[in-house]
Amino acid sequence: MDLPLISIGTYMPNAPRDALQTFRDEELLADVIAGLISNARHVAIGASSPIPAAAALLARQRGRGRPYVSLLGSRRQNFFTDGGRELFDCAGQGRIDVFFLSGGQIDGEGNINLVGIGDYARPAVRFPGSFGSSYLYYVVPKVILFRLEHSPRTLVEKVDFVSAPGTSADNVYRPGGPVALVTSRCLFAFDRGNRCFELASVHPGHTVAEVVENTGFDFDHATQVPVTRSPSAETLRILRSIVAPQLVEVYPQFAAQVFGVRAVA
Amino acid sequence: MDLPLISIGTYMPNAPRDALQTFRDEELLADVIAGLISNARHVAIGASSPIPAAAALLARQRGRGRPYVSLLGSRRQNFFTDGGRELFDCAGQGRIDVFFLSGGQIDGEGNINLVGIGDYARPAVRFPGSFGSSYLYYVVPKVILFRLEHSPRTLVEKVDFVSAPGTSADNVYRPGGPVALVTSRCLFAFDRGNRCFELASVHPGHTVAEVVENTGFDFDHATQVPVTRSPSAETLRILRSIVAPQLVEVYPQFAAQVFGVRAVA
Amino acid sequence: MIARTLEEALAPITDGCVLAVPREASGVAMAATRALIRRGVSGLHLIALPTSSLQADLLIGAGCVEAIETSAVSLGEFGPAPRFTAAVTSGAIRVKDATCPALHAAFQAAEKGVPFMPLRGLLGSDVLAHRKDWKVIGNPFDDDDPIVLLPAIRPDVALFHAPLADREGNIWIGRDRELATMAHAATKTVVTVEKLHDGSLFDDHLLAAGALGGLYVEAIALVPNGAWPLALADHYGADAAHLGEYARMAASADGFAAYLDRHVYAQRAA
Amino acid sequence: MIARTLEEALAPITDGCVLAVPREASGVAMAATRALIRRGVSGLHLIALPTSSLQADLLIGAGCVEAIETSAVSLGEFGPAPRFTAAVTSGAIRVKDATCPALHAAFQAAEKGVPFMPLRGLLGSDVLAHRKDWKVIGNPFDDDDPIVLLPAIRPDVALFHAPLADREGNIWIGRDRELATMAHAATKTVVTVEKLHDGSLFDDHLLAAGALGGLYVEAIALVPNGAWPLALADHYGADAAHLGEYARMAASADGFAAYLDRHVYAQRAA
Repeated sequence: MDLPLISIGTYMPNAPRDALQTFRDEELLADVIAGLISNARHVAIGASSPIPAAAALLARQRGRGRPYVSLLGSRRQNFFTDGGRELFDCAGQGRIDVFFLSGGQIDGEGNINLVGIGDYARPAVRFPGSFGSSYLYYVVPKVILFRLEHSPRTLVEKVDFVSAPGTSADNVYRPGGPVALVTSRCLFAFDRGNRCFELASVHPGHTVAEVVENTGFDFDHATQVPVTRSPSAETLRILRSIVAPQLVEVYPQFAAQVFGVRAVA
Repeated sequence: MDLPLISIGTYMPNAPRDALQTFRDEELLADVIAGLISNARHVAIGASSPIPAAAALLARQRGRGRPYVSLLGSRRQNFFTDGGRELFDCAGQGRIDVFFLSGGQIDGEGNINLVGIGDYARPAVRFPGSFGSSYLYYVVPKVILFRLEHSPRTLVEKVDFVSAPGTSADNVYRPGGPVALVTSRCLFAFDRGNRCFELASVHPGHTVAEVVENTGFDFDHATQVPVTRSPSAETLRILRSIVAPQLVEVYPQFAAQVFGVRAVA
Repeated sequence: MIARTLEEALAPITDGCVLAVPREASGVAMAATRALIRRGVSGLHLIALPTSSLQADLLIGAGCVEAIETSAVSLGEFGPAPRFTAAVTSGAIRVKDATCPALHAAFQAAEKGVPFMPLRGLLGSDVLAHRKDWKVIGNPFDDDDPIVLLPAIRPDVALFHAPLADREGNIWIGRDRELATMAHAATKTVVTVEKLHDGSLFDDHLLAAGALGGLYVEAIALVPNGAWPLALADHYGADAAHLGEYARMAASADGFAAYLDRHVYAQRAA
Repeated sequence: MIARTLEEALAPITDGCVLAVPREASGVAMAATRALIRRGVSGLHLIALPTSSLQADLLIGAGCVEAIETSAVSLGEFGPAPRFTAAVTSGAIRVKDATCPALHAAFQAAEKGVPFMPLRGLLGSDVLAHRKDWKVIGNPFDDDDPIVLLPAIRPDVALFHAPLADREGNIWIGRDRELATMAHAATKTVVTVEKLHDGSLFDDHLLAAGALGGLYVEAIALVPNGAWPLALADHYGADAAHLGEYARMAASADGFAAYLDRHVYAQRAA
């Protein structure tokens, strides 16, 4: 359900992207997200989400089979047999602990917009639509917002259209909501009580000043913001040798570009 | 969903039950019910209803494939694949035109009781339960009540418990309801406007006086009540040579006793 | 996931729990039912989706049931359910009388994570009159159109018997989709199966079409002939002679006790 | 039941009718969609269960659609749906924005013959704010618990593509159960299939588990490769090269017109 990935170029096996880094951005992001998933029981991944998928499979490998991972679009890594509704019914039953959402716009209160920019009746820009967000954002305990493009265009002060709100009034049934926002530059944690994001860490090669400059909403941050921990050698081994082959069925292009892994016919 | 059949003894192929009758009661009843079904699009038959099943299959043969017949309990003559709910969903969609109900008690206003006699909390007699009657009686346009035992014990002035009422207030969603009551003695037609039964015909070998004596509720009847038309030779041929073999899967005992037809292993 | 013994698989079914069981046609875990009686489970709140036959009659007769919600309990061709009938007339159990589509809808409400489902029919019936837990509202989309709302049914445990399971915990249920709804609605699901399938049911798209995902399944026990003496559709028929014997023996309390001794406590075919 | 031609099977889909179509993963009748465009169908009220991709974009671009109710229209990996986007920003079509589970629930309401279904979520969203046909009530089973009610969706016609049909009109849909719900909810259902099955699907209990009964089916047309250029799950994959070509051409009105000439009006692969 993410919008198209930023271009990631071709992959030279084990070649550092630059002198300081021996891993790819996608690997860092998968590691960060796997940490957020930690020991959930069941993680479901929507369509067009290769990095969250890699993260969930990494978490499953670390947890020796837990969490249970449902990859939508897969027939092998997806046990749903009650049609398209089962994902939502399963979430409504409280059986999906982690899901991923994105947005054409995301604002500082965690509101997401998947519909459009400008007047609803005659929008200047039209996005595909809200998909399941207007429901899943409420009922899945840990919703991880994932938006690679980190710019004032995507991270705005106030969304033009609320596909789903970041928080709700006390009398609204809401066991779920956002816990974090992962971008190409940093990791934000969401504070439901104060209805705002806090800068948790900045990815290697990026700065707080750069994040502030490219973010359209205000957010809290400590004076010293940690750098996002780089993936360990063991994490990179799991991603490249175990996770990548599992991604080929649903994300052949991604598996090839990022990990140099291709489907065996 | 009928209560156990009255005993019907063993069958001697083509032997008349008595000097006046060259057919069996079950054949007459199936013919009567087939006439009530006429050219419906879809007839569904609940459990333990061999005579209605025979009637529906007779109607289908006469209609060259119409009505569509769903025999619950059959895997071959039953297209339901959405579990036990599909029968009720299908009826709710208006796709079941005819269904059969019965009752431990049936009263003169068409109310049926499948629960018990006496105080609900501590009944003197307990019947199995309402099954789907509290829903199907409302939504199936032509519900045919079928109760072989015609006595003051079964056909009462007022039921002790209303599993489903014969008629409803004007503001109640009610496309369906009873159209007739078939017993071992006669055929009653139900008048929804006047909320009462009218004696339509008396089966061969029975009399109006006998019907009045054995019926616990008041009903209308003309001065001259017709005798139920006996099944034609063609009808008997269809029942014995075409319908009977189709009944073996679900009603082996009935097919054997009534038609002398047994399953071929 | 695959329990070592039937008894181990049945551990989630504790005294006083709300236990959902399917209709006779959909796969009834009879061997498991006999094991529960041997264990002496008590105070069950039994919910039949939407009816029951021998299973409810046995559990009620053996004193395992405090209350039952059902659309009917009957032995079908073999007549009324004698222990159910005796328990109701003697006031030994509480009955929450329902109607089939109401039970289907209430399980679907739990499946969908909503607090209630609407249902047509019922208005003016004594079924509705005796269900203080059901509500009637005016349909907000129309004028003067009363409609019944049924609260969701979320059982503690669902128990049924199926033809096949794989080692990932996936179950093949075929056409009997209400078994999936039961499992989706219940907190935990326990399944007995005829046999274990090698590999994953999801490797064959024909089998996958009739599968229930293992995520919903708490425990599985391998119990060949586990529906006996009832039928398992498309696999084996009912044991008519045995059911006839049951109907005769269970007609009296003494006869029922003798049946339990012979067919349950003696562990034959369990 | 089995139509002689695709065009004959599509007769129930008349100008201005409410047409339900499935998501890309569940079997989209693309050959039928091209045939409808060639016939010049107009004024369709398209309802996607719950999303659409190339099918909606083609119908919208070709001017066949007056309004669409959907949770999203997107070409997925191939980017935004260009004709949908252009039609919305120019005001050429009306969009009723929904969310996936709301569409599933509204179809299930029609399937169950109830006027509405409740759904959690939605409160405080602009999706709800723009749906005057949806209502919010207080949950009658709890205090101060607002919940959304969705009116039932009863389409005039449901249209999809499936792997198999038999001559009794039964369709094999496998795991894609929402196709059954679509057919149950719709007044009429038209299906295109890859091939015809000899005998009845109900003669094989493995096949029966994935079947939709013929009672619900108005017309069937045999159209091998009928989902092309989209995938038919477990049967063939999407034609990525063609979808890429579509995304490029449909980016402009002229390019889209050229696409229609080449791939729709020319009847190639239709």
